[in-house]
Amino acid sequence: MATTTTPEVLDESPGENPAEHGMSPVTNTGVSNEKLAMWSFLGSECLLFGALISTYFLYRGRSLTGPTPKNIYDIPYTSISSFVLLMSSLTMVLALAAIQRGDHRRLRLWLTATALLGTVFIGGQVYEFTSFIHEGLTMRTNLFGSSFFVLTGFHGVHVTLGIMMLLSLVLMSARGRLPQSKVQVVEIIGLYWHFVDVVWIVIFTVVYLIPSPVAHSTRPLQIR
Amino acid sequence: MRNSGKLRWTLKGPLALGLVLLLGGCVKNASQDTLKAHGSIARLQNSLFIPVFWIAVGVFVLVGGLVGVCIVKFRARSEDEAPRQIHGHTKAEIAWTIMPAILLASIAIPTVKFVFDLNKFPKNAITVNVVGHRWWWQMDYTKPDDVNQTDFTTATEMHIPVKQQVIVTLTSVDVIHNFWVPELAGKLYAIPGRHNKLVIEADTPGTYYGQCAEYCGTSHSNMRLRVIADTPDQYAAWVTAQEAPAAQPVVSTSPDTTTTTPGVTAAPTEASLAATGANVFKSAGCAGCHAISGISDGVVGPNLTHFKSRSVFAGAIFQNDDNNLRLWLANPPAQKPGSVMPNLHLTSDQINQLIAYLDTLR
Amino acid sequence: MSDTTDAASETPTAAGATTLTGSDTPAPVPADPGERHLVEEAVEHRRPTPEGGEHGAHPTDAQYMKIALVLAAITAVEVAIYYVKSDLGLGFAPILITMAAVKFFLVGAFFMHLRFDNRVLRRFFVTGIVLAIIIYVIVFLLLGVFTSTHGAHS
Amino acid sequence: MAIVLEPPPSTTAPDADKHAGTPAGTPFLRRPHSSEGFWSWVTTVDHKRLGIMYTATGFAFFLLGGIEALLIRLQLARPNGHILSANQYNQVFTMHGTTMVFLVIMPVSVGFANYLVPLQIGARDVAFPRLNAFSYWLFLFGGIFLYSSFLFGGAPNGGWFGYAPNTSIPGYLPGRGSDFWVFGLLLLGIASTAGAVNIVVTTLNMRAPGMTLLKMPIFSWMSLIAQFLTVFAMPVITVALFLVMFDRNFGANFFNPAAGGDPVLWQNLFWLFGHPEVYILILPAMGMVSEVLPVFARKPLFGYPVMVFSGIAIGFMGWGVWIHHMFAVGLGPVAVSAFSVSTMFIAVPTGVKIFNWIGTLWGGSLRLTTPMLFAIGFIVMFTIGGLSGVTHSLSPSDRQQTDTYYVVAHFHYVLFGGSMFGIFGAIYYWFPKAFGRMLNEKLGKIHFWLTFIGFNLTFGPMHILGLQGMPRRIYTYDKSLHLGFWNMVSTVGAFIIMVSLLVCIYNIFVVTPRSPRVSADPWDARTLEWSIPSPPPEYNFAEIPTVHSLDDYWHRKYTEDDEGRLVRLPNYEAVRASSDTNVAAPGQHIHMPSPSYFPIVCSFGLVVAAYGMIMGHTNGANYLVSVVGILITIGGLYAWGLEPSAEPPEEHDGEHGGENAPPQPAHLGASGGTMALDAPSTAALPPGETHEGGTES
Repeated sequence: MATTTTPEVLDESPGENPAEHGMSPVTNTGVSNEKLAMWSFLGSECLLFGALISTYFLYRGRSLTGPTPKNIYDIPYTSISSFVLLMSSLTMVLALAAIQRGDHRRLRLWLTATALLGTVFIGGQVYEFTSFIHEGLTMRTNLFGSSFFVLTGFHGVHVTLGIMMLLSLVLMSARGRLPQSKVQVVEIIGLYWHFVDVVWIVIFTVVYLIPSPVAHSTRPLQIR
Repeated sequence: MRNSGKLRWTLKGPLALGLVLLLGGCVKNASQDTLKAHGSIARLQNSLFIPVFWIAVGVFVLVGGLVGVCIVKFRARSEDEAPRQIHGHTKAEIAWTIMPAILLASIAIPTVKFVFDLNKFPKNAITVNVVGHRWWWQMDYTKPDDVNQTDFTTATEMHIPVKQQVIVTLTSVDVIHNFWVPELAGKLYAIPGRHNKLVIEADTPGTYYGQCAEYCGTSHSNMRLRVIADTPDQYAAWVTAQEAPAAQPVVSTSPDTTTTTPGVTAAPTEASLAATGANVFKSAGCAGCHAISGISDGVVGPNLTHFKSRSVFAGAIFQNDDNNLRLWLANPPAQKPGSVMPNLHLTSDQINQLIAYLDTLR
Repeated sequence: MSDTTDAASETPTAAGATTLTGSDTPAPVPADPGERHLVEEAVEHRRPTPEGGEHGAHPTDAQYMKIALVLAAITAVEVAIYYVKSDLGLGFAPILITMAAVKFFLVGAFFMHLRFDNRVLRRFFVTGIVLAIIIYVIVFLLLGVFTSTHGAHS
Repeated sequence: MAIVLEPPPSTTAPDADKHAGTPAGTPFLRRPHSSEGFWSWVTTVDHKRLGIMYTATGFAFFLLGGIEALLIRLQLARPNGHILSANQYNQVFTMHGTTMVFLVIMPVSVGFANYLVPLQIGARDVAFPRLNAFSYWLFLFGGIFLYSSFLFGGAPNGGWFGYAPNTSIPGYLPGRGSDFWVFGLLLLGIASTAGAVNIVVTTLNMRAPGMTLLKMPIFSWMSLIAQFLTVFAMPVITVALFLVMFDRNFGANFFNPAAGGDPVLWQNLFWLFGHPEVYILILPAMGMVSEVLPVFARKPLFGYPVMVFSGIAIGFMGWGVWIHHMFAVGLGPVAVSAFSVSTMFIAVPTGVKIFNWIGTLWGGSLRLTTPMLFAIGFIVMFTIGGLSGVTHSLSPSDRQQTDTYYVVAHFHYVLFGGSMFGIFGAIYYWFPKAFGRMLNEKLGKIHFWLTFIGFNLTFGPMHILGLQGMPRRIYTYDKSLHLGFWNMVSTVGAFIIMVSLLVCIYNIFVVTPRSPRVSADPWDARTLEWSIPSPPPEYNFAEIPTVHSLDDYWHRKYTEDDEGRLVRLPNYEAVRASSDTNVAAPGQHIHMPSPSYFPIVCSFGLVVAAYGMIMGHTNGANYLVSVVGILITIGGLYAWGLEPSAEPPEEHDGEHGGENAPPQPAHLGASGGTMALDAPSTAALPPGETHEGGTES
C-alpha cells in the first residue's frame, strides 16, 4: 500500500505527510496505534522475561540442596511440548493468512487449532509441575525450584492469557463480529502469541537444554 | 536596573550564605567527619573528593554567574523589546560538549587509579572478620599466622594498632549492613553470603566513631561502633588480654541467700554477687545467646568474654557503666527498639548480680 | 477528501464480504485510520493471493509451513545435541544458543512479519531485546555467573 | 458518547439513550453519558481531565509526602529526638520516598504529558483514551492501597529501595508494610507502563500534519523519552517485586542467603530500574523548563536539536550507570571503574542542556514572571544537584559520601530543585491554559521565594551533614556527633517550604478563582496549545492545524528581520484573537471517544486482587479474594473490548450527511476532511487493546 510508506521516525520530511498529499490519513509512522502499542508492549516484555530468565541463569548450579535440573528434567517430554508450542505459531500465522484472504472458516479452524495446541502445552506444563512436586521440588526447595517455577509459571500465565484471547476471537468470529476489516485484531493477538512462543524458544534452550554447572556445594556458607 | 540588582542579590544571597555556612560547617567538631581523615585510606579518598568538590564549586560559580548576568543584563525593560532570535550556535555547542568532557576525563583518570589503589591489600596484615548483626558488629580477630582461624571475638568496639593497615573482611548473618568509620575509611557493605574486604588505618591513637550506614531495620540508627587505635604496645597488651579466658567468678558459698531473701540479708560481697550473677547468666537464658569463653557459646548476641574491657555496649549506644547496664538488662527493647535481645523480666537483684558478674569480665 | 471517501466506500464492501452469520451486530466499532489502512489492505487482500501492497512480500501458506519445518528441524537437532553433548564439550552451549537465536529470528522475521513490516516496529522490539541482553549480561558479569568463583570478586 | 459539538445539546441525550440499548452498548452496563458532575469525572476518557486529575492527585500526595517530610525533620531537629518511634520513623521515611517518587513526580509528569502532549502535537486525544483512564485510576487506587497500609498494621518500612533480604524475609521488618509496598508498586508499575505506552504511541503516531519529530515541542520530546524509559524500565522492577513477593508469600529463595540466594541481585534489578527512573523523573521537568524559558526570554530555545539529542543521550546513558548506586557493595575494581566513568560522562549531555538554557536566556528580553523564576531556579538548583552528582561518580571517595545526607542533599537538589521546581513553573505557566485564569503573580512570587529559601535552607545543610558523617535513614543520632545545629537549620527550612506550599494552595483555591478570565494566549507563547481557547474545548482543535515549523504558533505571530530581530507580523493581534475563537463551528461535529465505566472497573479489580494477596498471606483461603479481583478485571476487560471507543456517529451523519463522509463506521474525523489526523485519537479499541491491558495484569 503506497499510502503506508513509512516515514523515518527521525528524518521524515513534512512533504511526506500523507495528509498534505491528500492521501490516506494514516498515522505518522504508518503503523496503527494498536500495533505500535502491542510492539512497544512486547519490547517491554523483553525486559520482563529477560529479568526472569537471567534470574534463572544466575542461580543455575547455586542451589545448596537437590533436586537439580539434571535429575528432574524429562527432556523428551519437554521437547514434545516445546514442539507443540512452536507449531502453534504456525497455525496462528495461518489463521492470520486466512482472514487476510477473507476465509473465515479457516480462520476459526486455525485459531481453534492454535488455542488447542496452546492448551496442550499448558496441560503439559501442569503435568510437569505436578510431577516435579511429587519428586520433591517446590518453589521452597531450593534456588532451582524457586527460579524454575517462577520463570515457567510466568510464561504459562502468558500462554493462558493468549489462549483466552484466541478463544474470544473464535467466538467473535463465529458470531460474525470479526469481519475482515478487523484483520488487525487477529494480527495483534498473533504478535502476542508469537512472542510467547519465542520466549519459550529461549527458555527451552537456556533452562532445559543447557545443563547447569555441576556442584551445588562449591559455595561455602559463612552464616553463623 | 536598580530593581534587577536587588533581584540578583536576592537570588545569589542565599547561595553565597550557603557557601559560607558550608565552610563554617566544616570546622565544627563532628566526630564522624568524613573530611577529617585520620588514616591513609580516608586521606586518599579525600584527596580525590576535595579537589573535585572545588572544581564543582567553580563550575557552579560559572553557571550561577552566567545566570546572574542574564538576569541583570537581559531583563526586559519594555514590553516591546525585540531581541535577536538566536536559534543556536554550533561552535558553542561543540565547545560546551567537549570542555566538560575533557574536564571529566581528567578526573576520570585519578578516579580509576584510586579504585585500583583501594583494592590493594597488604600482605600479612592483621585481619579482622567483621560480621554484621541486627544491630551490632561482631569482630573476629584472626590468628596472626592463619587468617582462617579465629583468635578471639569481640563486639562493637575494635582495637587496631596505629599506623598499620588492618584488613577488615565483612559479612553479615541477616540483612545487609554497611561498615563505616568515616575518619579511617569509606564504607563497605556487609552482605550475607558474601565477603567484602576493606582496609582501615589510623595515624594517631584515639577513638574513632563509626556506624552502620545501610538501612538494616528498626534499630539501624543504633548500630554504631568504635575503633580504638592503640600504640603498638597497648595493642599487644589488649590482644593478650582478649586472648585470655574469661575471669572465673569465685564460687559463692551460699548462692541462694541473696535470691531467696532479697534485700534482707546484709549486702553480699562483690565476689559472691558476681558468682551468683554467673549462675543467673547460665540459668536465666543469657547463655543461650551470648558466649563467654569456658561458660557458654551462644552466637546470637555479642561475645561477652571480656565485656568490661569495652567502653560501650548495645551497638555503642551506651557507655558501659552500671547504670546503663541496669537500664538495659531491665528491658532491652525499650532501650533499643526492635532489639533481638528480649526482655527476660529479670528481678532487680538478678540484674545487680549480673552486673556484678559482668564487671568481672575484664 | 478523496482518500476518506475511498475508504468509506470500500468499507461496507469489505465488511459485507466477510459477514457470515448475517450482520446481527452493526459492528459499530469505528476504525481509526490505522484500521482504515487495514481496511484498504484487506480490500487488496481480497485478491486470491495475499500479495501486493506494502505487505506484498508476505509469505504464502506454503512458505509458512516451510519455515515451520525448519523450526521443527532445528528443534530436533537441538534435542539431539543435548544427548550427545559430552562429545562437543565446551562448544555445546554456544551452539544451542545460536540455534535458539536462529529460531527466534525466524519466528520474529516471518511469523511476526518484522521482515516485511514497518521499521518502527522492528526498532521497538530490537531495542527491547538488545537492551535486555546488554544489561543482563552486565549483571551476569557483576554477579560472577561466568566465573567459577561465586559471589563477590573479593 | 461525548460528541462535543455546537449542535443543540438536547439531541445528544435521546441519542444516547437510543444507543445504550443497542448491541453496541455493553450487555450489563449502560454507557455513561454525563459530561458534568461526579460521574463524568469517574468515567471520563478526556486526556485533559485525566491530566488534571493526575496532577491534582499527585499534588495531594505531595502534601502527604510533605507532611511525612516534616515529621522526619521534626524527629531529626535535635539529637535523640522523640517525636516518632524507630519503627514509625522508618515507615515515614519509606513512605516519603515512595510517595515522592511513585505518587508525586512520576504521576504529575505523566499528568502534564497527558494534558499537554496532545495539545502540543495537535491531536484530539491520546491514542488510547480508555487505557489512559485505566492508568489514572490504577495510579489512584495504588496510592490509596499503599496508604491504607497505615490502617492495617503499619506502612512499608523497608525504604523506598527495599533492599533484600530485609524486605524479602518476613520477620526482619515488623508489620505487613513490605507486602503493601510490593503490591502497591506492582499496581503503580502496571499503571505507569500502560500510561507510558499510551503516550509513546500518541507522540509517535498522532502528530498534526507537518509536525515532524524535529518540529515537535521540546516538552513532548522529553516526555516521549521519559515514557520510553518507563516502558523499558518498569518490567525490571516488576520482576524484582515479584521475586520478593514469591519469597515473602510462597517461601521462595531468591534473596535468601541461607539457600544461596544473592541479595545483590535485588540491588541490580532495583537500580536497573532505579536509575532510568531518575531520568523519568527529571526529563519531563527539563522539558517544562525548556518551554518556559523561550517564552519569557522572547527567544527560541537555544540549540533545539541539541536539546533533543542530549535528552536522547541521557535516556540511553541512563541505562549504563546503575552501579553508581552500589559503589559500596564491593563489586570489584573493574566494574566500579567502568561505572564511575560512565557516570561522569552522563554529566556531558546534562551540562549541554544547562548551557543551552543559559544560551536561551542570553541576549533575550527576560520577563521574570513566576514560571520564569521557577525555571531559572531550576537551572541553578539543578546545577548544584548535577555537580554534587559528579562528586558521587568518584567511586573511591563516594565510599565516604554514599548512604549519607550528602546523597540526600544531592538528589533533593535534583528532584526538588530540579523536578519540583520545573513542575511548579509548569503549574504557573499552564494553569491559565487549563483553567482560563491566571494564578496570582504576586502570591506566585512569594511562593517562589519562600520555596527557594526554604529549599536551600533544608537541603543545603544536608551536604554538610553528610560530609560530617550523618548516615541516611537514621531515626536518631547522638549529641556526640555534633550534628544538631545543621539539622535544626534544615528543619526550619522544611517548615518554610511548607509555608510556601500553603501560599500556593491559597493562591490556587482562594485567590485565583476570583481573578478575571484570560485569553487563549496570555503569555504570548510559542506552541500549539496556546492557539486554542483557555480552557481548551473537549475536542482541542476545531480544525487540526498544519504545522510548518518548530514553535508554529509563534511563527504565525512573529517573524525575524534581516538582523534576526523579532518582528511582529501584521496579523499578530488577529492571530491571538482568533485563538480565542478557535472552536467548532455550529453544526460542525467532532466525534470524541465516549466515557466508559470499564477503566475504573478493571483497575478496581486489580486492587481487590492486591488486597486478596495481602490477606492470603495470613490465611490461604483469602486468596479467593484475589481470584474475585482478577475476575472483575477480566470481566471489565471483556466488556471494554466489546464496547466501542466512541459511540457510532450515524445519528449525526444523518443530520449532516451532506458535508461529511458517508456514514460508515470506519470514519471518525468527520468534519470536512481537514482533521483527517484526529481519527487515531479516537481509535476504536478492539480487543487488541483489551489484551494490552490483559497481559499487563
